[in-house]
Amino acid sequence: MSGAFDQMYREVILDHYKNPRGHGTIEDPDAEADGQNPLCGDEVSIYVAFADDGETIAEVKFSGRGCAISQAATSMLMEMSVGRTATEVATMEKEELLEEIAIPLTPVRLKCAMLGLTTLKVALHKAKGTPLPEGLAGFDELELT
Amino acid sequence: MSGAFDQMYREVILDHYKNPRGHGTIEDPDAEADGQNPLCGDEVSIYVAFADDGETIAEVKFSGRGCAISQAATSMLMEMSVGRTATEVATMEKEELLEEIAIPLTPVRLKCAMLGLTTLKVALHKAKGTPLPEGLAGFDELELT
Amino acid sequence: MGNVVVNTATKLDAHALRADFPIFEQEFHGKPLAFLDSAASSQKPRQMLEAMNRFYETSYANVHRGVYELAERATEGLEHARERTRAFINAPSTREVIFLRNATEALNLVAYSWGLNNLGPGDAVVVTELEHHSNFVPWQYIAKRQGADFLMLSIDESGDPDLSQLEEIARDHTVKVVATNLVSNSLGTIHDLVPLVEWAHEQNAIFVCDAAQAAPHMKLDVQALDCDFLAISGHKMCGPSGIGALWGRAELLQSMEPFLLGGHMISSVRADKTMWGELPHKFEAGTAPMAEAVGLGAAIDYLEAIGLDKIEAHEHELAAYALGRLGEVPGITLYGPSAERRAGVVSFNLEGIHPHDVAQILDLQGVAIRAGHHCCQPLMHKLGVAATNRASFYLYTIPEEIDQLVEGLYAVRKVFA
Amino acid sequence: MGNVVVNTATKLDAHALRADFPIFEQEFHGKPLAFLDSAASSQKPRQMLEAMNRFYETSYANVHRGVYELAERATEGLEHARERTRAFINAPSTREVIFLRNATEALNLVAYSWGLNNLGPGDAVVVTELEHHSNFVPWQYIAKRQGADFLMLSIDESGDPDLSQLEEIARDHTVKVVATNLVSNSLGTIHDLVPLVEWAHEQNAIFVCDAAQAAPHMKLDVQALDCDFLAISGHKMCGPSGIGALWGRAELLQSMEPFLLGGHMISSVRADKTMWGELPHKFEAGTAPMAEAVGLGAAIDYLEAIGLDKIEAHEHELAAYALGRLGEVPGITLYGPSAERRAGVVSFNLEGIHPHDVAQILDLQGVAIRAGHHCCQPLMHKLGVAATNRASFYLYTIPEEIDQLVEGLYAVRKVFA
Ligand SMILES: Cc1ncc(COP(=O)(O)O)c(C=O)c1O
Ligand SMILES: Cc1ncc(COP(=O)(O)O)c(C=O)c1O
Repeated sequence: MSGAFDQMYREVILDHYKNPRGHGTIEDPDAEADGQNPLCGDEVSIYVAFADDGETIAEVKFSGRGCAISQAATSMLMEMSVGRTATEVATMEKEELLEEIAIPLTPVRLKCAMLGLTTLKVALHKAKGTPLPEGLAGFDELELT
Repeated sequence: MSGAFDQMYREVILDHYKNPRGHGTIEDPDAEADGQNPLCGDEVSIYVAFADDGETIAEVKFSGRGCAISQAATSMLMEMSVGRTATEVATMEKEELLEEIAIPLTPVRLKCAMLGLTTLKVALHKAKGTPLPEGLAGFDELELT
Repeated sequence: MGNVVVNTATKLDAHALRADFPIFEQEFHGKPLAFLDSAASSQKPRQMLEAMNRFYETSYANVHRGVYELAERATEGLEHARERTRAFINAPSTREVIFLRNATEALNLVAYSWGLNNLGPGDAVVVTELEHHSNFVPWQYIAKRQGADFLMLSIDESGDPDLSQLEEIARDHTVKVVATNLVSNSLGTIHDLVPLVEWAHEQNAIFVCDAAQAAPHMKLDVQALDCDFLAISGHKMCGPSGIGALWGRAELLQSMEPFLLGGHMISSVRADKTMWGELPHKFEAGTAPMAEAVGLGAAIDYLEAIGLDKIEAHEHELAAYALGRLGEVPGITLYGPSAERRAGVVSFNLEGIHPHDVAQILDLQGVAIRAGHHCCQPLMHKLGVAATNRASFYLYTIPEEIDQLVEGLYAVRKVFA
Repeated sequence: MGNVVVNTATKLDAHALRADFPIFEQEFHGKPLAFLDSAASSQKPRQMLEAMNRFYETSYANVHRGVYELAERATEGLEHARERTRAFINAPSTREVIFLRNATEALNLVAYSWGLNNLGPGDAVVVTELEHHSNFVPWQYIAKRQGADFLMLSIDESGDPDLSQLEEIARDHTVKVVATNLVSNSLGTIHDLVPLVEWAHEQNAIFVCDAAQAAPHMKLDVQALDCDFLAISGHKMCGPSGIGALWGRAELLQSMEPFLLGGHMISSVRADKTMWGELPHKFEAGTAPMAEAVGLGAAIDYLEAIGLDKIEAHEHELAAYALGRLGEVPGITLYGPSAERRAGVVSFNLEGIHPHDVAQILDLQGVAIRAGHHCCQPLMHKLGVAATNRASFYLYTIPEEIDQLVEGLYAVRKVFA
């Protein structure tokens, strides 16, 4: 059984959780979005600065709280995104991130793992004015004040 | 089995159905109401004329369509009501009518048998300005035009 | 047995299928049960009941939010049922499939959520004289509330909506909603909706299809129908009570306000600001009818294993047989179209005998039919009656039950002779 | 086992009762199941499942309108369940008991049907910071729609609504609705509603009681509570999914517009005029959740045979035991009141470890708890957390499950050490 814990909470996950890469904010970011995991109330904000070409991701940071899976996945995502183009990242397959995380995930925990990526994609699509793909649209749903 | 038919559709019921007593209308009635059986769409209208004391039921008529049970029960009710006071009839126990009908009734058919009595009671309460008892109130529910 | 020729190799065997339905194991009034009221609600196959029991006994927990295994299993059960329902109506995405209590709630959702925010004075909602109250009263109510017009297409001699009225309607109104059934629960008519759908879309109106009576009996395809919303009820198609579904186009659902509000349908809640959740959750407030959804999924499995084409053919055959046999009964009036154009529903009246009395005396002979207005009072009004008798059939109906009905009617006539 | 002294002769025997619940027959991850998420939804006793199966197998048909015997039996099943529900909450009349899908729908019915016709600018709806989203978002939405104010009573240090705010609220607003829960699903608090009910009635406001979390655990009495509406959910109290009930005072229900419209809720329908049906039918459009109502009735029979006083005492005892044992775990924060004031719900956090991770690692040890905001985001916000862990108990919960939880938490700490 402790084998099962080790599988899910392997060293690298716990390391990213305890020492998240890219944690922080960017003043006047070029792209930015907030995401919620409605299942647990976790919130993440992501900030992106583009290089001079207006396309390459020069810097990307996140703030917010979450479980080890979501924090570690977002931390890994930060490392994976720097230096790539906005289009590349906005269309990144979720499998790419999942391979990096490399732990067995149930559907609910998949939502945790995807919170950062989904939010980053929303930020990039909004900055580029490209339409949000199906399934992301929910994140800027109707508001009521 | 034909015993079961005979019990429910006994001679007197069929007679009242085929030759309903008090079938018709009264011009300028002193009391009047319409009733529906929402289960089958049957409708009945009841008209009452009081004697000079303004209390004794001098004449009572009904129009409308319905099944043998409802028509026969209403027909019997007409005979039972003439000469009695409005207050007496408005508070008549349903058992009194059921004894007259004297057939086994399931809950749904009970609604058929009670359509005339309920409508007559509504007419009398409305004419006298007395509040409708619980369970009758539904008959003058909200309308939408 | 009528003149419908079907390849016997591909016909369904109703006598054999009856064994799946525990209800037929009892007698009524000393006779086998002739259950001819499936249009009101169908009986339940063992396979469906077992699927629900298995869910409760091995996989039950509240869905979606739980991290533990039982909750994951329960969520999977619910979402698998959503996928089965999606495939059943050929919807593009499970995001568009919303679980509700029944078709009535589905139609109310559209009337409230779309209607309260899109209808106003000068606008019109168009329904037909053949609608079930559930596709009639919500529109009547919401139209009235919004100051819009509520228009009813009357039916012609053959019982079909009279389309010659459309031109005038389009001239005088901004038509915003056209709502009709696909199969009439009173007359059994299978409608050709193409002209109405095309007309609705020419008017930029939404087309709402009440498929409550169609879903049990024929293959549905929301993309081929080209409708905007479609409503079904599980209990009419071998599923449990307490479950129905609304399908709607994602763009429409996305742009609509939610209907019921509360747990599960939000993405965040604060006193000063609340954000809705993603589809389909936005329209599923509170704890879902989980086991009922699982039951609906199992019912769909059951129906598809038999084949909806076979079910439909079986019903046409029974309708033809019933129309023939009932036609022999003296004093009978039969309503509705020819057998090829109808699902397994036959409405009729016996001269001078009220349907309640007909049904009562039939019951004493073990024959269960419906007597009433079938939630179609506008149609009854048109037919000039308060009520009709209605015999309706399903995959487990056998011709012997129709024989039992016909015999029963002769006994009814004798009582009232 | 704690210091709650109960006469053993009258105590319930949770070990014995577990045998009624098939879910406990399996192991999870090689361990017996410690199911500590009953506040989200309870497990189901065999007796309840059997009652539903029996209904489907012997008494199923659509209710109310059928003249034949099966329909009469089905109607009797539904109406008997209504009477059982009436008695359970001590309502004056079955006319006041409306069957719906869940507590969420019940609360929406009141918000829509009463709120859309009685709220306007200058009016206020008052809820508490402790509400479940289902008793929060509908009021927020309808108040906004009607231009009324939506006010949230914040809670004080002890987690109770701070009543010192009432005076100012009454001064500045016409209070029309006060809506609160009786038992909090996050903190487990059993509220003393008397002061709020009295205040609401002084304001001529209606008092809406969300009893979704109270109904499973304690004897309810709408007349003693003196509320105007009360909502419950079957799935939390050993009943099936897909059923809940609203109770409302007859005078209020009678004077209200209906909510869902369609079949069954009318007394007559014409294109130009429709009349509503009698109570409770006026609020029950479409085919009812019949089997689910029967299941709810059977669940009530089950609970009452055990005795709600015994269930409540059992939960207080478990809460006391859990608070004691959990209090030993290093780094734990426990939320909520003392054991005597709480139902079987304990929310907590482990320092530096997110509830999702806690629940995940517990799951791998066969312990099922809930991790999340429990549909109480406003409360979470106040507590300064996104989520908590919540262990919740019911009549079948045994102290060994709490031991399994505590052991599990030590393992969680080890992973994150
Ligand atoms: C206090 C409270 N209110 C309302 C609800 C909503 O219940 P349901 O989801 O069954 O509608 C719940 C259950 O989650 C609850 O605990
Ligand atoms: C054509 C049609 N529409 C709608 C309904 C309503 O279905 P339900 O009562 O399941 O909501 C029915 C069933 O009675 C129907 O036959």
